[in-house]
Amino acid sequence: MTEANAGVIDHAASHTPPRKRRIRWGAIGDHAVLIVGSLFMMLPLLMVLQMTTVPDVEVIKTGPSLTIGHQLPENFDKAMFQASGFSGQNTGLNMLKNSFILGIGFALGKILIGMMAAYAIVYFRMRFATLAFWVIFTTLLLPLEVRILPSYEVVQKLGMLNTYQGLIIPLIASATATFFFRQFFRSVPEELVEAARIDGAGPVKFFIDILVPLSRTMIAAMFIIMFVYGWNQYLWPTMITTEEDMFTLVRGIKQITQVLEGNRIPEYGRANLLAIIAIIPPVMVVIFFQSWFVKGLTESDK
Amino acid sequence: EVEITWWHAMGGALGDTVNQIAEDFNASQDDYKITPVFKGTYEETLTAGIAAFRAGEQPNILQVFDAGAATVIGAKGATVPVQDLLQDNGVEFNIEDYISGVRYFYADSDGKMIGMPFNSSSPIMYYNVDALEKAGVTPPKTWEEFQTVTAPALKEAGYIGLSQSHLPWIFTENFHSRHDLPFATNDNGYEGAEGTKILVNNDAMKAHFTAVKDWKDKGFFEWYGTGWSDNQTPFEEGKVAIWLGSSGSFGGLSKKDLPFEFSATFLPYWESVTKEPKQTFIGGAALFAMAGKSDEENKATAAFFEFLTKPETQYMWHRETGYVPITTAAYEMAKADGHYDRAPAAEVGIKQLSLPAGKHTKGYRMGFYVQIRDVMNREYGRILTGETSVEDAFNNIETEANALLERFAKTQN
Amino acid sequence: MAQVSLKNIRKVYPNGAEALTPSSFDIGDGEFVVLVGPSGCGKSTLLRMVAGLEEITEGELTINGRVMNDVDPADRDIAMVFQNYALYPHMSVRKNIAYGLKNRKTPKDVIERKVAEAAAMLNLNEYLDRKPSQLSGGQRQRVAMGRAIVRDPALFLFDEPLSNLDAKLRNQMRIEIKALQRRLGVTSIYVTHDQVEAMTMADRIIVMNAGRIEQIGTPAEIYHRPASTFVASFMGAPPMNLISARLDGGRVMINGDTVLAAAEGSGAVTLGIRPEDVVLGAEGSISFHVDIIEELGAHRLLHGRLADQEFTIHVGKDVEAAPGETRIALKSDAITLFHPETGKAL
Amino acid sequence: MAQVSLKNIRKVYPNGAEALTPSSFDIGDGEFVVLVGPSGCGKSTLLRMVAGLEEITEGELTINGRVMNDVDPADRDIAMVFQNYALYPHMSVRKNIAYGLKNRKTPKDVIERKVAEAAAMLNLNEYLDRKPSQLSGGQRQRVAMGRAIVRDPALFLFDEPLSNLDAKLRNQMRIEIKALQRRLGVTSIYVTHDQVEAMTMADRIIVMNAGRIEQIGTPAEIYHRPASTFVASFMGAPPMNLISARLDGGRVMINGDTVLAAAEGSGAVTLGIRPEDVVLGAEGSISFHVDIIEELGAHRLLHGRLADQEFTIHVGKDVEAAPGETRIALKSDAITLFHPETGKAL
Amino acid sequence: MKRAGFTARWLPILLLMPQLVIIAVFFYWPAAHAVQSSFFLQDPFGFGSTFVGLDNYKDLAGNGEYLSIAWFTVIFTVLVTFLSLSIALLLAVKADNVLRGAKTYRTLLMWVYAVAPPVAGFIGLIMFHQSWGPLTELARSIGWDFKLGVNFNDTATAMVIVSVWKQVPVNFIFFLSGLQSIPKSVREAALIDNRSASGRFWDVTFPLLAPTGFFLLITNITYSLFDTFGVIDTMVKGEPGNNPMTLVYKVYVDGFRGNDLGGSSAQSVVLMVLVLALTVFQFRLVERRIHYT
Ligand SMILES: Nc1ncnc2c1ncn2[C@@H]1O[C@H](COP(=O)(O)OP(=O)(O)OP(=O)(O)O)[C@@H](O)[C@H]1O
Ligand SMILES: Nc1ncnc2c1ncn2[C@@H]1O[C@H](COP(=O)(O)OP(=O)(O)OP(=O)(O)O)[C@@H](O)[C@H]1O
Ligand SMILES: O=P(O)(O)OC[C@H](O)CO
Ligand SMILES: [Mg+2]
Ligand SMILES: [Mg+2]
Repeated sequence: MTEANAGVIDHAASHTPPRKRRIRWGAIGDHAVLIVGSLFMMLPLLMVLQMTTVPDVEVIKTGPSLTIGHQLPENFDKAMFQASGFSGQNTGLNMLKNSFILGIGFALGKILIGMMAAYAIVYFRMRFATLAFWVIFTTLLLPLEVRILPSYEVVQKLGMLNTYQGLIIPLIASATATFFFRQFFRSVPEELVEAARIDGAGPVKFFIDILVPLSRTMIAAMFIIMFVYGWNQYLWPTMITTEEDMFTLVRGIKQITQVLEGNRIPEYGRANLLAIIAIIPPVMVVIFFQSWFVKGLTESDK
Repeated sequence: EVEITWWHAMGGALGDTVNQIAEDFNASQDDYKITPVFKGTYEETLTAGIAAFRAGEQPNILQVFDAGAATVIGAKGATVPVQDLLQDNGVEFNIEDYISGVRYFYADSDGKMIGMPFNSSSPIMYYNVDALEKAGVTPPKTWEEFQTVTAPALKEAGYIGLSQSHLPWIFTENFHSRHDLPFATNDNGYEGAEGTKILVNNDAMKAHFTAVKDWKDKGFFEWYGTGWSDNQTPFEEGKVAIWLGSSGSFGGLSKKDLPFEFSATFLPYWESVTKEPKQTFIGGAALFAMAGKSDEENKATAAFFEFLTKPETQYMWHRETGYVPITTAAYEMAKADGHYDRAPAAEVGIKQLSLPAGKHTKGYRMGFYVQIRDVMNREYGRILTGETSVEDAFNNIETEANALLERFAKTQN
Repeated sequence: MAQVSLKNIRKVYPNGAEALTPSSFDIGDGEFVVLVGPSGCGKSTLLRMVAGLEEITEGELTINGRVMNDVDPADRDIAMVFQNYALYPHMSVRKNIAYGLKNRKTPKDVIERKVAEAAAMLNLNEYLDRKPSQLSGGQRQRVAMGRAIVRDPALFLFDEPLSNLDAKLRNQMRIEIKALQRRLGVTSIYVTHDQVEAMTMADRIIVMNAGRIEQIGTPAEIYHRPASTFVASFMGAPPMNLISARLDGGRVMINGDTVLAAAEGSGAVTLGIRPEDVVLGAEGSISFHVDIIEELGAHRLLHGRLADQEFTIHVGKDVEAAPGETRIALKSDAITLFHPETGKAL
Repeated sequence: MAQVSLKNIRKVYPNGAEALTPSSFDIGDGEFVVLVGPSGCGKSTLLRMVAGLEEITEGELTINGRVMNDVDPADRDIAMVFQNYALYPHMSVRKNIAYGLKNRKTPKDVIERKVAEAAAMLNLNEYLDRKPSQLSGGQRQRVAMGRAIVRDPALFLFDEPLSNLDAKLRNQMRIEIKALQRRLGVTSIYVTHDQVEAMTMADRIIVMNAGRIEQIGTPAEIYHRPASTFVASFMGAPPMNLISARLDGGRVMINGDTVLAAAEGSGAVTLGIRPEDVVLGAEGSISFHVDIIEELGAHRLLHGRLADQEFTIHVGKDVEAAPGETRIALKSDAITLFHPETGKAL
Repeated sequence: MKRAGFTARWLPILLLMPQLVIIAVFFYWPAAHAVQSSFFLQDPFGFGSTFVGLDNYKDLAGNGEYLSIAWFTVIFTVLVTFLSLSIALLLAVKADNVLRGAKTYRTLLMWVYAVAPPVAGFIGLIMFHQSWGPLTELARSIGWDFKLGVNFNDTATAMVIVSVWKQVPVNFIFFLSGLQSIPKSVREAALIDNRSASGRFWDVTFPLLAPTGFFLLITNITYSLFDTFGVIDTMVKGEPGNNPMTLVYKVYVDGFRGNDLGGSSAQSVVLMVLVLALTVFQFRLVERRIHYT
């Protein structure tokens, strides 16, 4: 470890007329670690990006290289506008749309339902509070994967195969958002609800006027986490959508990478580009909301 | 217009051809419309079909591969036997129209055809003509020849002699048929799931894998992983001189513009095991008409099957992909068209399937066979990486496979 | 305006803790009552029961003669100022102040007028569009006040509204709140544990201790005639000196020196005297040892020992004093005697 | 023990804000220096530079003659008490106190002994195994003190250590800290914005304002001879009254009334007088209107207006007073005159 | 529960309804179904089934392969959790130190958060490609003949690296927020008390990150157990063979690929019980955890 305040001192040093300029090895070390870390994270993505610019034939021979080719527009066209299936409906564009519907629908649904439940648990005196608590929070860490077959049958029985509801709602059936909101609500000062009650606000008014606006950063953080989670779903959409116009990007990519196993020149360019396209919207969400995100997380821990 | 769907596992160039067939069918008449959907690997397609069937959302046609035959045929009521389907809808059906190798693999124990053979393949030996020339050898007919003549020469010439793409299919199932060895009790499982035991733990198999491991150690053979293309790629790259793959890969290989000339011939056999090598099992998959559909739709399915078995369709499919033509008529058409004069290797698959049949070459029928293949793959991987001995591996395969067969038998009540 | 009356009000929390033993008192119209007492003595509990935020276990609460036990807080016509203000952090000052009115469906123009009046009164005009986070502590405090006064409630409740402020601001706000309450004439209950606030603001003070009411009285009564040693030591900074003495034959003696000539009874007794009621001078009858002198500008505190017990004297800044032995006298009319065990005034 | 010397120390923050203009002063061995000034005037900045937590932009800091500008905080032999205690929340009280010693490789038994001593001195014995979160504010404060004193440092630094406490505890801690420093004789720098603390604890007070040092002096000097109206109004509660006056022919006049007879110069002038230096009585030469009377037990404050300017008078509790017109006199030897524009004492 | 909670009777029930209904329908119902199936052997198509009691569980307990997959899962989980937490912590500490460029680093380090596990696996296949994968070449350059899909350990290594790569950003973000919420003055106090930077880190910063760390520990364990599914599925290219796999992947392999519903249901139930224990553990600790303020 280097000095915890190296950055502070380093920063101030730039304004000091050099008395004895001390080389801040600590700060240099910090930057070195961060640069290596950033490379570790970013290089693979950059390589994938590079591979979308060169012809597939070249990729299968050499893999990623330093050449930047001219294949990008063509690959983009293929990825976005050409369907890989017979129906002609699973174009990148259409999959992008489905991914957005899944990501946003899931995030919003989860936030809404989670907030309501957490509100009931934290702010009401209830007879079956403990029971409700455990019924809900037992589901906290259990992902869909371990009960996916019976879930599929339930969705089918409800006639929700190949529908957005069928895609989204079963994924909502866990308590992560509820858990986060519960933690957050518990940290909201007690006096606010009291002040609001004296100000004549009932439970609904308090929720809408006070609690929801107060949870803004938390909602933003949740939105990011849930959007990314929903967007990145793979197994469930693969099961539940059998019609090509319902495919999401991640599921579509899997289908294209599977083709790599097939009998012709693997479509690396298209697959890689779709992979990049699949990354961009969630990254945008993360970067756009990042300050709120970090704030939401920090504050929720108070 | 009646719409029907068809779930298949044909990716890449194969998928394009499937789509072509569908388009042709849709264009050929106005009463029916078929939509093919690519569902992933053979295993995934089968699972998707089963799950959908349980949900009542099954497609009209499901492509099921050889290893899934027991599952789908065992579930009476899941499918409409194609023979019935065709006959009920007034399509003429004569099993003798089909080439001998494909007739009974997807039939029940009475010989009624349940699944419609569609993409029938056979494991064949592809070779790099340039490499063999360079090494001054001809394609080996027997494994003895391979290990004493071909491989050392190829190694000398800077090649790895051999790779293959599906250990259970090529080095196990077809090993049994080629050498006419019993693969399972109960007539290779055809007589019913109850009491069927796998017979893979035999001396010929063990000797074979002992040899393969030995080849690998000597640099005559290489194994690049369980994935199909893992082992195909080095052949395409010219590193490996001989590759055992599916006749269905022929189309893809031809389209790839490889930097060397390639050809194909029969799968080698051990002279020490048999002097009279037999035909191989058909590989690939068949199309099943799923039950629970309206008569109208079944009619459409029958019409499609009829279209599919037309010599023209079969020949086109055969030409584009390398899968064998399933009817004699189509085979004749290909011959007449001079297809084999242009590409002699394209005929290898069908010729191999037309070799003399033996007592045990009709096919095999084992439940939970996908898992049994997984067990084989796992144990073979361990043999080849030196993690286990051939003896232990086969003991394991036998035990686990038999346990699975027993479990499967219990599901069939 | 309201009269508030508590009859044998008792509070037991669900966990069984008795936060308030049955207590009764009445508050007159427009009166400013201050609840004081150490931390945990039940002040907030009592206040919150009046507000309706806490269930009343036993007893009867009436406001203007109407029994309120089961009435919703929103319907009690009260306004409350919280210790940490409890401003709505996401609303502007204007919205914070208006929120209670809005919920009562007050017409828009009335709300606007009232908010403007309150803002003018509290000097908040320039801040109306800021968020609470952009205000200093004193300004937040004033917003909290504003929120309460726009409502024209019958009753103001304050729960330690100044305890988060620094000393200077606290002094200033104290004066402002009191002036405001005078002006509006609203009955008020004010909780604090700061005796200066209690002394300066209250019409009457209620001193609480461990869930009981120790004394109710005007600030002067509480200060000069504490009902118990608890009250004596709790009120005043520095607090009243409490010294063990003996009552013997009508005289109160400390260490053999007579400090008071006319008193009844006999035996051990606790003598209480405020630091400012001690006279320093050679003619004093008692000897006192000065340890530390605290210079407070306007006056000084001499901390030391009298008959081996801690003792503090308050002297003017002109009085000469130095550490060491000296003599003092106690103003006899300022002496209070307490029972040595129960601590009750005799 | 240490002598601390600052020579033209200046601080510019990276964002360009000059938090401290070049300032110099020396602190003697064992001296207790208090830094006071309003929020944001640079007190913490100065202290943190001495501690080594903030880089010194210009100038030289020496401790016992050794230049310290680039020495690591841990090597300066200082101990610091932070405003918010900065206790290690995950360590027990014992570990908190011992942590600094442990890192200096003090033998185990010595650590134990020192912790025990400090705990005894600070009345923390029963709490040694608690976590800070289980302590009340005053107890936490004492732990922070304990952490500092066990170290036997050459220099104590205190950054508003009492500002989070309530008034009562603050009074008590004030006395304890001062007594402790006396006992240990450690040189100390103490930051506060509370003038009572400054007055009672300091050997010398440094009054700062907006990054500058306004005055350095003993509490009495600062209180009685403020160098500027800023100091005059900042120190003392209530602060010195500041009234516009005229200086004319050797007389200082307010509204035509002569308040001081002997002064040089002429023209507008600001007159400063402390509330306790005003005498109330019919014989007074100036008329004064009392608005509010604050009853503080030991004394009273009369707030009102003199020549239409705010004015406060401090009177004993026995002095009769009522709102309304009255007359006052200013003690002439207690009057300070300031330049009406620069605010500097004349 | 808040001290002054509302007392309305129907509203809370109404508020809870959507969550409860969804959970009941899409969680408890399927979960109960899984439990039930685990006592049967069922024909894949649903035509026949035999009640076999606890046989499915007994088969698991006696199955050496299953146990070694369980063992691998443990090792995999420990490695992924440990590595992704420690790398993220290191980066967060460094990012918290530097002032210049902090935001750039933060942004760069966040990107991969948005990568879906199967896509991460796909990128892993590229990086570890047998003939030209950059990481394969790197390994070869140090004399390690890396063989993805052939050598069990190499494949496991690649899976761990990809899973860690995918998970570091989330941990990084949480750790950074955790660090930023440690009071500055506490760190400064340590600066005066301890001259060793590493000493300060381990004595003060690290323990204060414990609540964040604990939360992340649980999240990472569940990530390693379940969310790496996509990574593994992609990296084994649909062929389990002799490749490493985790328990949840085994559920998939047996239930999906192999259509052994009874057996895979029993495995699901085992996993559910495991995770349930983890949930209870989390609540007991989180609820009891010291609030450091
Ligand atoms: N919700 C509760 N459940 C159980 N006991 C409680 C509850 N709230 C308060 N108490 C207890 O009731 C007693 C009185 O608490 P109360 O809050 O009224 O004290 P207070 O006089 O306002 O103190 P402070 O000056 O610290 O605010 C205390 O002993 C407290 O621990
Ligand atoms: N890190 C910083 N960067 C820029 N400006 C700063 C920084 N820290 C403090 N300042 C500014 O320097 C000035 C002096 O701040 P300092 O903290 O020393 O005030 P202070 O006298 O301690 O005030 P307080 O009584 O409120 O603690 C203020 O104007 C403040 O805004
Ligand atoms: O690649 P295919 O289609 O020839 O099939 C090979 C095997 O039969 C699959 O089980
Ligand atoms: Mg209270
Ligand atoms: Mg400060």
